[in-house]
Order: sequence, then C-alpha cells, then structure tokens
Amino acid sequence: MSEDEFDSGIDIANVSDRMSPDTLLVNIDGYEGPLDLLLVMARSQKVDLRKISILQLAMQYLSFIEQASALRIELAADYLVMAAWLAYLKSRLLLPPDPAHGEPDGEELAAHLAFQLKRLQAMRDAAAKLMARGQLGQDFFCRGIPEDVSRIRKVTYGASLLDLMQGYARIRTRDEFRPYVMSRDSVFTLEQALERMRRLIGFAGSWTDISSYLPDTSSSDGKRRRSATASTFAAALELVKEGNVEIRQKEAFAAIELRLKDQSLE
Amino acid sequence: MNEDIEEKTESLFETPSLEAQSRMCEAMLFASAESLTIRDMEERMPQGCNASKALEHLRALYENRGVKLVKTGGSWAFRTAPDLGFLMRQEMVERRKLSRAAIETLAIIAYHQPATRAEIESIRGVSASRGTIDQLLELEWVKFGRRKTTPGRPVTFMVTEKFLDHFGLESVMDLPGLSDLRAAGLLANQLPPNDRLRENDEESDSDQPSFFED
Amino acid sequence: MNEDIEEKTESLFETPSLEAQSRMCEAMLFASAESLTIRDMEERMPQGCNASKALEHLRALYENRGVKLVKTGGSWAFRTAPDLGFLMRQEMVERRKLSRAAIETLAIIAYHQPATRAEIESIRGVSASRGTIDQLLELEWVKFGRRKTTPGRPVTFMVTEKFLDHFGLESVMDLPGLSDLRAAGLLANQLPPNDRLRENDEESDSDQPSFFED
Repeated sequence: MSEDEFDSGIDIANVSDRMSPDTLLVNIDGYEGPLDLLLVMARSQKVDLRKISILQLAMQYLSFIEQASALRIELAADYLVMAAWLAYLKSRLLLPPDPAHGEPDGEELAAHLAFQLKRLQAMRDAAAKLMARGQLGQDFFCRGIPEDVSRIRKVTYGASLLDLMQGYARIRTRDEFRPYVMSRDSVFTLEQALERMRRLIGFAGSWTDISSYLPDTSSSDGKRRRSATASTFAAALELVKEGNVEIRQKEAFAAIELRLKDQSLE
Repeated sequence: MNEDIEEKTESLFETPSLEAQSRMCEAMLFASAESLTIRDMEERMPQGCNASKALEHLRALYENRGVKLVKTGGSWAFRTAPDLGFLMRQEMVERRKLSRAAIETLAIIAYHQPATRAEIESIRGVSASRGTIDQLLELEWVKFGRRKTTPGRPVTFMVTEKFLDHFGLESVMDLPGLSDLRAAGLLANQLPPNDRLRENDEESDSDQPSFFED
Repeated sequence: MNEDIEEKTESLFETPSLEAQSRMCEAMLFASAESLTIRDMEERMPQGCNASKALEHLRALYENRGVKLVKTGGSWAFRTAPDLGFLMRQEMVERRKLSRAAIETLAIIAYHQPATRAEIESIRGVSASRGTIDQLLELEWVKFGRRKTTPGRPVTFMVTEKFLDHFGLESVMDLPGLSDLRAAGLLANQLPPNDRLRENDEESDSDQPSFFED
C-alpha cells in the first residue's frame, strides 16, 4: 500500500480541482459520504484551517446541494439529510438563541460537527501513519524457507488392570445366567414324575416306599435325585388329591408310603 | 504405555540448560514463517522447559543482527531487520491494494477497538459497505470481538495478532500517535466536555468553534 | 524507519563493515525462499562487499546455535541444527481405551491361556471379529501359543511379557481370581453364594493340563 494511493483522496493539491463545480458534481461518487465532502470543503476554505467557520461550511455545502439539484443530479439520501441538518444548523447559528425553546444551542451543534470532522481527520492521519510503517513482506520479512512441522499422529491403546478385571467379571457374570438353562438336564419335572407314577401305581396294592418310584438314574446324580424326589413327592400328593392313591407317614422323617386306594371300599 | 513415554522423554533430555533451550526456540522460530506462542514452543520442547526465559536470552543474542527476534501480541517470530528491507526486493510480496475505506476502517478499529460497525460508520460519516470489513476479516487483520453490552448487543471488531505482526507492532499500545489522540479526546465516542471546546473558541478568536488545530 | 533507510543509503558509498555485511547475508539467507550463491548475495549487496568473508563470519556466529549456516553445492542456506530435528516433528499421542471386545478377549486369553479362538468365542458367547485378536497381537500383548492336540489342531493364544509389564504383573498367576474380583465389588451381587465359577473353571480346565504354562 503506497502512501500516494492513500493520500490521493485528501491531497490538498487535488482539492481545488475537486472543488470546481463540474468536477465536484461529476465526481460525487468519489466522496466518502457527506462528512468527507465537508472535510474536503473545510480544507479548501482557508489555508489556516483554524479559521474555518462552520457557518460558512454549512452555506458552502448547501450551495453545492442546490447546484446539484439544479443540474438534476440525483444525490444519495445521506447527502440530503446532511443538507437538511446543516440548514437547520445555519438557522440556529444566525438567529439568537431562544431560551423559551428547549432546542440545542447552535454553537453546541457546530461544536459537535467540528469534533466529528476533527476526529475523522485524525483517523485519516493515523491511517496514513499506520500505512507508512514498515510492513511485513515489504520492509521486513519472514522466513523464506519455512520447515513444516510434521504432525505425527500416534495412537496408543491403553487398558488398566481394572479394565481387564471388569471385562472378565462381565463375561463371567454373564455366564452365570447360562447354567440355569443348562441345568434343566438335571431337573425331573412334576409332569415327568406324574407320568411315571401313573404308570407304576397300578402295581402298588400294598403300602410302598415313595422312593421306589424314583427314576433309576437319580442315584448317580445328586442334583437330579433331589429334583426327582421333590417332583415325585409332589406327584404323589397330586394323585392323592385325585383320590386314586393313599399316602401315609408314621412319624417325622419316617418313610413316606403310598398305596392304590381300594376302590371297592367306596 | 504412559509411563514408557515419560520415561523416554526424561532420559533423552535431562533438564536442558538455558542455552540449550534457547537453541531449541531459535530452531523452531527459524523454521516457521508464522509467529509462535510460548505454548506452541513449550509443547514441542522437552518437559520442564521455560520458553519465556529462553526467548529473553535469545532476544539479547539477536540484538543488532540482520535478523531480529520480535514479539507481537503473545507470540514470537524472527523477522529481518527493518533497515535491510532494500536487500529483499525479490522477496517482496505483491499486496492487494486496500481501498481508502478499508484503510480508514482498519485504523478506526485499531485505535478504537473494540469498535462496532455503528461506531465505525459514525466516525467515517458514511455507512460501511459490506465488502470493507469483510476484506479486513479475510486478510485476518481484523476479527470479531466480544459483543457490546449495549442494547442490541452489537458485535465488535478488533485487530488481530496478524495485524500487529504485519505492521511490526508489539501491541496496540504501540500504534503511532495513540497517546496523543487519546489525550486530545479524539478516541472518545462522545464530544469532549464543552469547556474544552470553549477554550478552543477563545484561541481561535472566532464566533464559531474551530477545528483543525494543526 | 525513514531515518534508518537514509542512514543505509549514505553508507552505500563506503563499503560496509564486515559486521554489517554479515548482517545483510544473514537477512537475505533468512528471507530467501531458496539457498543463495555468493553471487546472488553480492548482486544484492552494496558495491565492494565480499559475501564470502561475511559468510565465514556468519558461520562462526552460528556455530553451536539452533540453526546452522550450511553450504550445499555452491549455495548457502540456514538449516535447523541436526540434533534438533525432533522439534520439527510434533508427535501427537492419542490415547485410546481398548474396545470392550478387545478387553474381554484379552481377559479370556489371560485367564484361560492357552486359549483357542473357539474357546474365546464360546466364553464370550459372540464370534470374535478378526480385528480384535489382530489388534491384541499388534499391541504385542498376545502371542500365538502352541497348537492344541485336539482335532483340527487349532492355534492357541497366550499373553506376552509385554502384557505382564503393562499390567504390572509378574506372571498370569498374579491375576486376581474371581473371589478377589467379588471382594473388590467387581462382580455383580446376583452370583450364587458359593464360588461356582471357580468350580466350573476347574472342571473345564481338567482336559487342559497345560493351563498357565507360562
């Protein structure tokens, strides 16, 4: 960014060109809004910028707007808004202040405009100073052969002993539910016991120990034996309930005996 | 696994000396076109290194050399000494020309940051065209700042480290003329108190308030 | 800035000092996108400069620094000191947990080794994906054991020394037993009061005499 290029907009040498009515009107797009136009006008007003009069500036702006409208040049709204405001400011500055009206003092309004212009000028000066600084790639330089930092993504997998144990516990806990299904092998169900007893009971005319009704295999397998004993006992009770069989036990823990009910007695 | 790596790191570098650490910073900064933060560097250095100290050591070493160690914002970089730019015509980068609007907007953001769009517009007296701020954002000279707490919670703009790096500034405090502008009340969004203006009036012995003191 | 340049311009008329010349070479070599020949540099330097001498001076300055001035073919460049190459690589170690499937498989191998794939599958109740065991093999936590003498002679898996190292175990015998797991609250409460699992283990082990062979 060269300084020339930046300055071209506010170059004082240019101002007189830009201020001639024709150029001004033709180049209206060259202004960065009404404040910029005012600033250009202010700078063209006097060599000694301190003597700039806001009133004079307002009138100058208004006559510019008049000329523009006489030439039927369409002006952007903000230029017209500024014109209206400056017309108001002009009246406030020319007429003595009316204390009855709560309206702002013309001098205060003018001071505000002056501040705005001054601030804009200050920012332009600051921008010029900034651009006049040494710049990277123009006045000082960065490394010409940068070396890229190669980023190596390395994934490491980790697990703690706790993870391992929890994993194992999880599997074994799951296993725990399986035996209930598998242990059906050693279960002698009530239905099986009933069916077996119905087949065998016909031969039991006299009192017989219930254990003789247990399936043969039960002696070798403790679990199956327990299951068969329970089922056979329950089946016996079922048969008693049906009224086909009598059951007795002489005393606690004595042998439980069964016999076919004597139908003739009924 | 964890332990393995730490063990290895320790055994390779047993608390490098300040000299050794500054060599490391030197190598990393030399290799990079971008500036690096302390953190960037320490992440790559062995454990227990203090990049800040190493950099101070290094900065002294490069005093008056053809290459300078500079700090911008929170990061560090080597840059060629500003007086040797004339040797580097071949390295000069063709810059896209910024519009006057963009340059002014940039300056306003830098000097007034955080600045809202409305503030920028009120200073320039013209509505900001969409492209102006976009261009600065694209250059990464400007970034979004925090929202203002004022009604509407407008977004603000701030300059970036890249901006500072580009203009060779260590921080925004080093912006040219910043303190003068602040003293003159020109960085305030409000008109300075009336009495100040009245003083100016007296100086300019005119009915109208004056401006353009210089 | 301006003053600097003016100063420089003035000094163009007298041959710059060796110190000044080596600053120039330093800046050019730093900023150039390519290595530079003596001629390249002298063309850019003020008249009467001797780049060779300046470079020798510069080379001495960079002796033992983090950056080295090197000559390759006929041209010169700065390079990172070879011992600091590690700084140009940033290892990003990403730690990930093993998947549940992998942990379970690993646990089964550890507790039941040598274990065949079929055994692992039957204990987990899920068919093992190829990747799971491969991952464990790759981590070197698991290795192939001897083949089973059963029909089909299936391969077996065992844990490695590295596995023991990682988990801080002296041998697989140190793996906590199921009663330890329960005592530690790692097993669910709904387990039957007696250690049936232990019983089962022993039963199933009976046909594998070489359990925990090491």
